Amino acid sequence: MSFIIDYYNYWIVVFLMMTGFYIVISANNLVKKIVGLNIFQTSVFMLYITMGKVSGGTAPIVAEGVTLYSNPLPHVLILTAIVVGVATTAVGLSLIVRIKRAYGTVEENEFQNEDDAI
Amino acid sequence: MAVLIDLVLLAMLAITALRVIFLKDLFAVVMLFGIYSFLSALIFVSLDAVDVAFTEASVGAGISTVLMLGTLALTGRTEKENKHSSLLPFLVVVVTGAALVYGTLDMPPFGHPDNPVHEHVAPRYIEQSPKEVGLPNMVTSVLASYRGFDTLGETVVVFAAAIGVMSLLGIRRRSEDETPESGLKEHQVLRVVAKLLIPFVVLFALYVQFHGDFGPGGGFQAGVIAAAAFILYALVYGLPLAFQVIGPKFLQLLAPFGVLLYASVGLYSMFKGGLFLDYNTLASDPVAGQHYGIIIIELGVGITVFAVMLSIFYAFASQAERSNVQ
Amino acid sequence: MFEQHLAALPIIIPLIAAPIALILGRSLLTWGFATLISAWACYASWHLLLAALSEGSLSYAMGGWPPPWGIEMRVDAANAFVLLAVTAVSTLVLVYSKNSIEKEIDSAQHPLFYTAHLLCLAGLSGILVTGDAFNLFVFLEISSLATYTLVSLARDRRCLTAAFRYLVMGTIGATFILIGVGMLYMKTGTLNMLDLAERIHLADGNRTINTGLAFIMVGVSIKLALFPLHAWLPPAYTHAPSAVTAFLASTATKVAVYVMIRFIFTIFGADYVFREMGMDLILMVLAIVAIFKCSYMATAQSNVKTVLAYSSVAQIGYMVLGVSLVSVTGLMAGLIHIFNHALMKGALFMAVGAVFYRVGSVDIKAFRGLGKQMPLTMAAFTIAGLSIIGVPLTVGFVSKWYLVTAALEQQHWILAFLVLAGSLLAVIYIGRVLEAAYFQSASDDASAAEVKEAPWLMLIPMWSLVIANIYFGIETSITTEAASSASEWLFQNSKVLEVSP
Amino acid sequence: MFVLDIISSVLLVAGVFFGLSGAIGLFKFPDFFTRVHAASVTDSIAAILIISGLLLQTSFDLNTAKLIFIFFFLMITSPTASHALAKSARHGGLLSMAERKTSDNSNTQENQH
Repeated sequence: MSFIIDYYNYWIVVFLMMTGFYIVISANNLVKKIVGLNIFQTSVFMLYITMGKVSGGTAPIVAEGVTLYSNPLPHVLILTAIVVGVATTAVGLSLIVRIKRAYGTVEENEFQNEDDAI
Repeated sequence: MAVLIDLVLLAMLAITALRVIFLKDLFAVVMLFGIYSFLSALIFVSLDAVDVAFTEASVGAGISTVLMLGTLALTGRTEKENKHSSLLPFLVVVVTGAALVYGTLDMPPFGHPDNPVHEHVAPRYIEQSPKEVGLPNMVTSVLASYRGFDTLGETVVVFAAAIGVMSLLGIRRRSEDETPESGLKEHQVLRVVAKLLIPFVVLFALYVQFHGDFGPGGGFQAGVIAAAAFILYALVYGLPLAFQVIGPKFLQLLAPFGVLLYASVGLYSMFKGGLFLDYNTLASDPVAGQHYGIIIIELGVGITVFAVMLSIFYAFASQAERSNVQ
Repeated sequence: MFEQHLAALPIIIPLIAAPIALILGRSLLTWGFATLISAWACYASWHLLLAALSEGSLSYAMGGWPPPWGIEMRVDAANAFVLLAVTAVSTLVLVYSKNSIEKEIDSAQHPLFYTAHLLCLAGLSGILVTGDAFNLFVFLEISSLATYTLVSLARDRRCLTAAFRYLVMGTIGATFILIGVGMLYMKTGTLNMLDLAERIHLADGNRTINTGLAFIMVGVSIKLALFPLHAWLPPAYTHAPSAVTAFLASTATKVAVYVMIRFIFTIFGADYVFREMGMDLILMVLAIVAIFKCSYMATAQSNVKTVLAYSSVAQIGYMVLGVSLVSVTGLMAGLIHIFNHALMKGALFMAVGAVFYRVGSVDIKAFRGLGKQMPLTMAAFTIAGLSIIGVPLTVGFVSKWYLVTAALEQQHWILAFLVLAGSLLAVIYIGRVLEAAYFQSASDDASAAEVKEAPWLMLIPMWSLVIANIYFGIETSITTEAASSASEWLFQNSKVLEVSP
Repeated sequence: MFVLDIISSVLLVAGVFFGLSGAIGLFKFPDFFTRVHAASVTDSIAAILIISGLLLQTSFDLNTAKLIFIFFFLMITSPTASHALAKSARHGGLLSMAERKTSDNSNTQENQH
């Protein structure tokens, strides 16, 4: 039982990551691919934050009467990663807008057919 | 109790993520992603990562969702039925997931204070940073000082995204006479309320910017919130008016300026005989130097993030207006 | 001041220059500025290599915080060597790109091109020099975002889908690396590479570390386009503007190979990766399949850029093969090939770009008769092509020589044979282009008759690389010395029980 | 303090009740406008009750001020959001259930004639 209490968080996070990953590699629509990518990344962020948690600790901001803080380093890393993620999303979405204008579709198999036709 | 809240949130996340797989309505998919992002922000709060939660809520749920909706307006909102088999992706995912679960088996137990993560590097941040850097918010200390180079890199990533979006979409200012009716002219209530709220939003952004040393917040969140205020303005009053308030050309100068402001702190510390980004050299008292350094670089981050987020929004919105005209 | 900050300069210079380039905003001005900056970074990395060779390794603590609390820049012979290649190629490509992008990119976007190029350079240098596993991820993303932008700048609409595919694959790769680094951090509590190396085997229970290794290797393999994860590379290289392809083909994947070497040798330790996890066999098989499959694919293409792109995947196979041999000579062959391949592919793609500049097409039919019309360009193509094949007196021969030597040291006769057989396929795909250029006559229509030699600004960087191809093919001592000391250094610092002679 | 705790719990429970009923309404109600109505119950009365309940839990310091600010902004934004939503739907030509019935009836009558 304690084994499950110790690990349930990791396992659910793994499940979420794989859901996102599945959307990325299986979706045919490019917008959905980007949504999947974001879900994948957000779930990875959860993995990092999970490992920074200390049971009974508080947020790492100095407060009187508190001795146990959660680990601030994963928080810093994930702050960085979130911003990196939104940067990638923005570039990906603007590529989609251009693809729509150039091909008239954002379904992967359709513009692949068009490319092959040339 | 905390475990229960965690479990409920995680279950809701799982349901949201699974729903995304099967939905064909992309508008709903994007809204579900917004929900997913908010839910994960809640998880972050319950795991003590308030700064991260703040960022996730403003960046992930806010800006990303707005950009995705903007894309949908240009590309159509339903996904077509695709026929090719999803067996191979499923197998890949199962194998990857199995590898990850195998990896979790030796992971240190959740929340245990003796875990290696909490032992080697982190104690110094927790114990020394209030003395060495002088800020109560350890996340800000680590972000801006100990790992300040990461944060410079991150600001440059944001800048790189702006370069990408600008080169792909561009922001075109059309002459006044061919400007279509834009903004929400019909919504009288919305216009009044927006006018009322925008000053408060900007004020809040400034609070987040300069209070980041003491509580959750900092340049990233502040930049995004300030950008949100102008995005609201542009949505309600239309792009041409927003361009008169803050023009795209000005933003194009502001974005590199923030990065340069950040880097110039590093160069100045080199000039004063320290290493790159060594804030101790900025003033005679090292702690005061740290404080100056962090305030300036957070400002640089805020300026760049604000300018980039707003110009990315401008780029998407001007595309949408153009396609409306055609 | 220069000496003191030497280890940080190659990153900081382009990083700060990129926003300035955007502010400058004029095409010609940004071109001159970017070229000067890149040349300066190249000069700094030359000094860095000299310093690294004499002192072993240099460390620079960003922000004055000692590692592992702060972020450390760490330079040794291996990364200084690759860094020199990257900055040198970047400078030459920038000189070359003035004419090339005038033809291929809208003039309003020229400042964005140079800004993105500088960002990409800064990102690649950051990946090479940093001594912190998470900082590596940040710089990886800087270079990747800049790369997606650069690829999508071309006028052909297919560049958009290529860039999108690259973006999705690249982000998956980066996220995998992030997962792997997270697992390492979870077991060790540190992110500094040297610190990780010390603590990684103290951790109890290997399963998390094993998984971390697997995820990092898969993530890096996507980035370096190791077979079968190379699907993004041929379209991206084919449809990107020529100057971009020349830069990326000779730097981006090479940096990823370096990252793989760094993770294997410095962080995990060769002993663990190869003996316990059996990675050498996996890498060797994938490398050999890559060499044959992709060389074969290269022979079947009609677009010369696609031919060279597939050839790049095959050449990456040679580098990985060198690493997978687990010997000082093998690793040295891999490192030399990183440097040499940058020289040859840079020259080849520049020549192809020059053909596009004059003829407007890179289809193999467009090369007919060019041997007479563009003699200097085609001569450059020929020499660099011979170098790919591995003809003596070129750098390609040097790489192949050490690779075969390394294989023979371990009595891998079959492997040595396979390396030579792979070269035969290179003869075919390079030979097809040369045949079209020299032995087929140009089509008779008037437009083809007016094709002239490429402009000087394109020929000079192209021929600099060609001359480097020959110079380092004859005067081998410089590169072999640097590569062998880098290789020995990597092995000494990676806790290998017995180093093969 | 004990009395305050009781009042606060009552307020919180009432807030949760309205939140829940809003959520159920969102699922069960037949058309768009009634659903917006249900959703706005969560925004308005549920939020008011929950924030009032929380206010009584604080010790009247900075947190109280922050909660009052949140209260103030919610009171402005959430009715506006509901209003904008309903108005856009009207603008886009969506009819309420009653209107649809009458238009259906008139259509069928026209067909009969």
